[in-house]
Amino acid sequence: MAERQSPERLSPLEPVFHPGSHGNFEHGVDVILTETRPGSILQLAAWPGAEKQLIDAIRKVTGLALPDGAGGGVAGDGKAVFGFAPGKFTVVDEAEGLASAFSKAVTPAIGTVTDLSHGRTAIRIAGPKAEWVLAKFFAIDFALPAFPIGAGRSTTHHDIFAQIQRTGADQFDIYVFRSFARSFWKALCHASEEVGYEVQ
Amino acid sequence: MLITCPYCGPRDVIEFTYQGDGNRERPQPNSQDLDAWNAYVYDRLNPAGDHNEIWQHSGGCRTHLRMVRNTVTHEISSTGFARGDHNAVARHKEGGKS
Amino acid sequence: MAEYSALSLLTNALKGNQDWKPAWRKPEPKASYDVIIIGGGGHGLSTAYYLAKEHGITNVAVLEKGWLGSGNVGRNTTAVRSNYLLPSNTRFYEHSMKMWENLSHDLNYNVMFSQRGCLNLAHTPAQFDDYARRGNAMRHLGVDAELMSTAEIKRLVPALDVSASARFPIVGGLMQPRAGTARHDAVAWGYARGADRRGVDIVENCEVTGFLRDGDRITGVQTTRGEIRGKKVAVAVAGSTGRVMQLAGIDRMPIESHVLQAFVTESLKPFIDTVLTFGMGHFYMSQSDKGGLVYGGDIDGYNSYAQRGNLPIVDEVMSEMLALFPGLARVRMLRSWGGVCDMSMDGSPIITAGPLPGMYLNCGWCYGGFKATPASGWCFAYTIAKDEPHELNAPFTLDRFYRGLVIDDKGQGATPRLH
Amino acid sequence: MSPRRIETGGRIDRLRTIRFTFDGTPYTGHAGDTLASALLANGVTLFGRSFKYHRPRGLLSAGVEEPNALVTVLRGEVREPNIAATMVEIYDGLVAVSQNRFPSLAWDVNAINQLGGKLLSAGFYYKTFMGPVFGPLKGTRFWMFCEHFIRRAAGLGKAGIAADTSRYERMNAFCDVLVVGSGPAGLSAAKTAADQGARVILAELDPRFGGSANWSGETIDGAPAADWAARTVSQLEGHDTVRLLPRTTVWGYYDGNTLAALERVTDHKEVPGKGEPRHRYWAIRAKTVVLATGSFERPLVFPGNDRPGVMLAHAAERYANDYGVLPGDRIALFTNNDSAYRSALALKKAGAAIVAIVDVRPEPSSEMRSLATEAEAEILSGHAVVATEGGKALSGLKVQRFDMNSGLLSGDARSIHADCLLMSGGWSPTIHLASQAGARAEWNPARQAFLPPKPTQQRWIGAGAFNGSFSTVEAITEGRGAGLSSAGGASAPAALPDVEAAPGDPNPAPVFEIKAKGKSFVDFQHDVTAEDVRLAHREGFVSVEHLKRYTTLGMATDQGKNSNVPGLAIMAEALGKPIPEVGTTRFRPPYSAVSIGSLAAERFGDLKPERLTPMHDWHLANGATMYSAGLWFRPMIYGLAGETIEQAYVREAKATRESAGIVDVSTLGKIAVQGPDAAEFLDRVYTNMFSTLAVGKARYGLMLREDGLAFDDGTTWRLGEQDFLMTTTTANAGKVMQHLEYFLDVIWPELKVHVTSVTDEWAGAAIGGPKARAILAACVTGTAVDNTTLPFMGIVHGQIAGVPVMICRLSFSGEMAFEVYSGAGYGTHVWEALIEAGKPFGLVTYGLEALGTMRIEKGHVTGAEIDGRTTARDLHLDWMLSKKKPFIGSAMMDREGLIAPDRLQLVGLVSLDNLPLNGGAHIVAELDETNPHDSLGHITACCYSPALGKHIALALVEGGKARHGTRAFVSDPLRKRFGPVEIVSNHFYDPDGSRMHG
Repeated sequence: MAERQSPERLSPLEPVFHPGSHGNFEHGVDVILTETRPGSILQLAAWPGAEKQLIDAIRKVTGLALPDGAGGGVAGDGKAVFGFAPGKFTVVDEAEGLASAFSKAVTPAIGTVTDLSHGRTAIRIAGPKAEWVLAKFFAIDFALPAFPIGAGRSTTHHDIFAQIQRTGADQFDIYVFRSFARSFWKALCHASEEVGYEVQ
Repeated sequence: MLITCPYCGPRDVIEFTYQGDGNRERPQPNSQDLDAWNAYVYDRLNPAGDHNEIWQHSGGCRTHLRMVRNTVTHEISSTGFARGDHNAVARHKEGGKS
Repeated sequence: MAEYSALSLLTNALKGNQDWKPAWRKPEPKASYDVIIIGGGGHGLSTAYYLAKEHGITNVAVLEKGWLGSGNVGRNTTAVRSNYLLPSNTRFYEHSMKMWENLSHDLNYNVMFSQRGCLNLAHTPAQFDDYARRGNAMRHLGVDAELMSTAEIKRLVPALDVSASARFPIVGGLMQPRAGTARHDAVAWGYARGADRRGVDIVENCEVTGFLRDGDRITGVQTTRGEIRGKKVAVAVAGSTGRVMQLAGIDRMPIESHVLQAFVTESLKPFIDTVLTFGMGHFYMSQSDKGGLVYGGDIDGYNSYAQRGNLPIVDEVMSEMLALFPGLARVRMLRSWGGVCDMSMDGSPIITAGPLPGMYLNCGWCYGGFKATPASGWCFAYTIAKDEPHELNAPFTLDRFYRGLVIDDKGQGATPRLH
Repeated sequence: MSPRRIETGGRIDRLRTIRFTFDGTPYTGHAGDTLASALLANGVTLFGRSFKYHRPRGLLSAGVEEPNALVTVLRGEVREPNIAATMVEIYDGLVAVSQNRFPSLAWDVNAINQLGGKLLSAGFYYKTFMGPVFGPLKGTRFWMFCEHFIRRAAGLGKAGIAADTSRYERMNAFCDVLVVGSGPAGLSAAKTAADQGARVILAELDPRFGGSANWSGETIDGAPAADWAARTVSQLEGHDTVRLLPRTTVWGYYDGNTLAALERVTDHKEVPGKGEPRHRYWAIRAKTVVLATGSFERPLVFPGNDRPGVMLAHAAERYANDYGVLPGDRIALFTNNDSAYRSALALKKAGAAIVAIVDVRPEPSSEMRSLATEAEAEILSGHAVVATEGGKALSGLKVQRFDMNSGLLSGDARSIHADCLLMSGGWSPTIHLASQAGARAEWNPARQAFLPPKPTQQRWIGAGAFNGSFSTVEAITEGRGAGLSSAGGASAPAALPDVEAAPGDPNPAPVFEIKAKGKSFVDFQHDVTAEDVRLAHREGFVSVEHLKRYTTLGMATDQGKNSNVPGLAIMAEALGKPIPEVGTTRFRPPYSAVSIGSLAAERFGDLKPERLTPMHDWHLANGATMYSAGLWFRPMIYGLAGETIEQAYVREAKATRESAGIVDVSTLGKIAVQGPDAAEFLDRVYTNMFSTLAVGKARYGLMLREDGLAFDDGTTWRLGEQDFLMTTTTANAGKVMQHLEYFLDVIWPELKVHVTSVTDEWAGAAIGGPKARAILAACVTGTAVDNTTLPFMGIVHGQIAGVPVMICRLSFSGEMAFEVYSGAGYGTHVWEALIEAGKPFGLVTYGLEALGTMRIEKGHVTGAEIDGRTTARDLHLDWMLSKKKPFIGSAMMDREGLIAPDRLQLVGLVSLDNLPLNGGAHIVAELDETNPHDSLGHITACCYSPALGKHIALALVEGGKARHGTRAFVSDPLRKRFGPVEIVSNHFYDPDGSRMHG
């Protein structure tokens, strides 16, 4: 068999992904739900003391400069990065192959690179009621002052572990385990019916 | 109950897993002192009052915390990373609480 | 005629109920006793009762720091069963079951033991086999157990969602028909009255603040009501074990105190006629004679001496409840409370002489203590009177952990929150 | 206009008529009515029956504390029992029915119980129903016979069986200040805090904000208090940092200033909006809480105080001023304090005749006298009500001269004709939430009430009647102070509004009970009388908790809101002690009953998420029967038409051993173990060596717990010098992950290792059988798969259908087998390519049953054997216990109890009667079907083995290894399966592994 380009990846949401307006949308939709399907999702982890070097490596490879502080992050032009644990960062890129780029930049002395491009599903919720809908699931404060743009949070809704990055004043990107993604998506749609939602 | 994770900030107890008595000392891996091993595995300090405990922020950053929590009031007087931060108790005493 | 009977009730009613005597005296503590029992809960009171009844030892004091029965005997969900996996547990709890079956007569006090059965729901074939293993283990020890099909379960509990479309469909269950419930307070009051009538002093509002020592030997206690000497001092304080043993200079034990919450709904017409447990989480429920659904789930999962829990367990218990009974969504939780459980390292109890000379220890009941009340007191009284364990409590030693002779019914190891 | 509705006044909309039914009778009411006010307006006096004596009962209150008027609300098949009519807002089509009566509310046969009054005294059931000590009814039989009828008589409403179709929801909220209660105190607290820029949540139990301001008839800054409240609310609505929650009960005060509240979102609507939850459960984390929860008026205890038509004074005031309903035309009042005079005047203004104000105090103040004059009411000071008359409605009452100090009655009884008697026994602050927060209430002799203490561990501030400050001026002042300090503000707010209110001394006379002939009720719903309290005293149940438990005082649905203090007072008198020495019960959540649906919230109907493998949809599309394993769903069999489960798995296993089979193994736990110390770390957590493992090779590993018992097993692959991929059993994936994290973070922080769950990153397909290698050769590119390139336990990288894959040659089935891992997004793609390539070779898909069958034939262990009670030796895995190094559990694994010769050990069983064996069956040496005993162990897994043509099993048996070759019996009394078996080695099939080594 001849070598060829990898086929398109299958989304775990596919059978339950129904584009269009749903729920109580007669008065307009208050949230928009999408799957962003990035090509690369990486977890980068620094050894204690090597955090600064890892942050430099991230800037070199992605051009994204991480702000200081726990859970700090930044998003822009198809790339995003945020801290989710001490010395640990999630880096996301529309394009595939980010892992190989980092495998050189992150030397064993700095830390480790773990490719989760298939293992996590990225769901975006945007709109004036995004905070309201997310507050139904997660016990964290979504208000802008408490959760600034670019910042990341690790949290959980019972069995579903989630990393959430605020990528806009009323926009959040949620990374969940692929095997749970379909259940979470269904729950998210269910919870959005009250405010009216559109799947794009 | 809210637990202040040194990395994530205050979070609901539902995000945490209790990992028990933080006063236990694990013997050296090659130790043959069976009593010490038994004590480490089975015996617990169980005070009514301030207790030095290990928790994991399993529903968050997944790091382990060492904290002092009052087992009668559930008030938490200090939290810190378990990794390389074994002075939570000492700091708490200096803090002059309890 | 018995002090309590339908007849005495009638004759007293005619006299306007003016002649009823106190259920137990309120004596001042004496300077010394043959046996001092610390803890006026179910186990302490039944120990006193059997010391007097079975061993003729009546010069006994039961010291209770608060009001009698203020601990777990008045805070549990009243289930009585002997459906254990491991023989040491099954034998002990079955002995207790047999005592329950005659307890009201024995005490001349209606403890309302109602053998409405205890049904463990299974949700996968593997779990069903697991329950079969346990049921067969019971049967090989002469204990009653039956497997039930989903259809039989639906007939017994019509409100149960047995649909195949349920997230965790019910594939069957393990039933112990002789299991059931009892009126928890009545058990404490009945034993107190029985012990009192046999000469035992029950001293309430008497908190132990220290131990009297003669070298290593325990010779009595200091209390908020003065020093009391005792030839033998027995500790039966459940959740307070850590506190009390610390007074004796023992600060490390194979015990953690955890808070367990319980709940009751507003009273309802008959809804469920058995004790039911969910197999895909931690939920159990029965209905009281007053009509309230009495239910609970897992412990909160951290050390606590506060008789109060937190919301995650509340939410978890209710979610599991509705997974079984979707019709109960509009029924309302009326009360919640917490009890402090003495969780042991293998989920099984400790009934033993020691660890200090002159001392006897009864603890480690996790949240199974109520159903053990008769056998626990009976075995503890035997151990105190004879200075050796009865064969029924011989396995429940303190040194079994070190020796690797744990009795781990759940197979969880030394992680109390998982037992 | 209905009989008792006033022409004007109240906050109902007389232009909107609403139709509803009660016990099948149609009624009308107005928008703004509760079921209670609407029925009262229609002249209904009988609302319910009491719990024990089934006495007729009317409305006692107008609020959440109502003990008598409990109804069931029906929505089609869905029932909502035990709801206070005072809390039900009517809507068109509302269907409500009364409870605990037969055949009807008016004629209830169980009312016969009243005759047995003295017999059914408190705790009577502890003294009887024990039955004979011998004969057929000995033991528990007689009691259970009686209990059967007792249970039918007891209970209030009927619970639903039909599933509730409505939706429930949780909301996580965060704020600086949570204000509980929106009376004058709460409103000014919220307003002040909001003006300081704080994030404020204001929760009000009623549909309308304002509390007493809505019905007090007072004026604030010259305008009716209700207008002031409305104005303040609209100002609050202007703040975007303020959230207003009407119909919201804050019911729980938990640790860390976490409060639980229930918002009744659609109960008052005929039809909820699309996606709208019925109830919303607010979990609120507040920096500070302002408790402005007001107070409850107390009933007085006197004979006949439970007759329909006897009501709390302020309740009648509310019905008149809030709902435009007069509870009676000729109203008498009975009081021990001043507040009843204000009520009298309000009702007079609303159009009622006030026939008398019976005051236990000898000398009411001059202000009270002038209020009475204004109300044209006669004051009977130094008097008490000693009886009431009437059946299902009040017709009159009797009063007698009363000496407050001695409690003695004197003189002749005088009859007063009245159709409504209002009582006021003083006021109890609503301190429940403060008590939940851990604070112990303090008795205030002046107020004759328990007042909240200073906060202990939690951060709250009290304001208004909650503090025992009953006047509106105090409420507004304290509310503002609370708002200011809770918001941490300093700036002095505007001047206080001035309030015009009726005068009144907040301190009642210490009178709780009038001792006269007849039943005087303390707990209305549970029929606990003053006599019952004294009986409890006689029998020694004197501590407040014993009183509660023995008499059930305060255990009704009102949770003692009406009865606690009077009950305590009566016990205190019997004991000759002051009330505080009897003690107060600590309040616990919930403040008032809360729907279980709201607590399950978003998990109602969705308890647990479904965890799906990348090939899940393919399995469904290709006839798989799915099996739920924990949260995962896995194919059990791929049955053909008409096949039984056994036929299917036998076919699948047979085909696999003859040609090849493929199974989805994506659910196996996978953990990336990375870093310079990864190998060292694995040497410590596994019983065997991994530092010696070459890159590109895999090894089977075993883990123990600290206590030396077996924990988990799996293969770990060395992908690079510092890069391992660990696999765990599906069931233990999470536990193993936490185990590793704990040791790296807490015990060995010096190790440079990172562990990450990559379970979901990889799709895994295990393909095994004699043809497996040929199938791979047909579809794999970029690498060879021959024995030298891919030896047993070797790993290669290549592509299948253009997708990068990682292939490890290892075997669970005992055949020549390979695990093919690819990115999860490509899982189905690769799976289909393998199946396509396998077609010419007769490849079959197989499920868990066949997987289990082949592992039993091989004698491999799984969770059924590694059950937390077995050791490595028990499972014959001692060959994996390295002697060269310590590992987790190594120090503990040789303790006496863990090496005892009589421990359960893993063996194989062969059915000698060729009948199937059952999981969970036990093993015995001698068969005794009637009285099974002396179990030697049990079956952990069993199947029909196509390879052996026999029914076989794995079992754990006492000293099992020594019993190989001996005969025993399965004993399965539960399923009545008994029969002979031979005990053999657990390695049934290809013990030397020649097939998998190929």
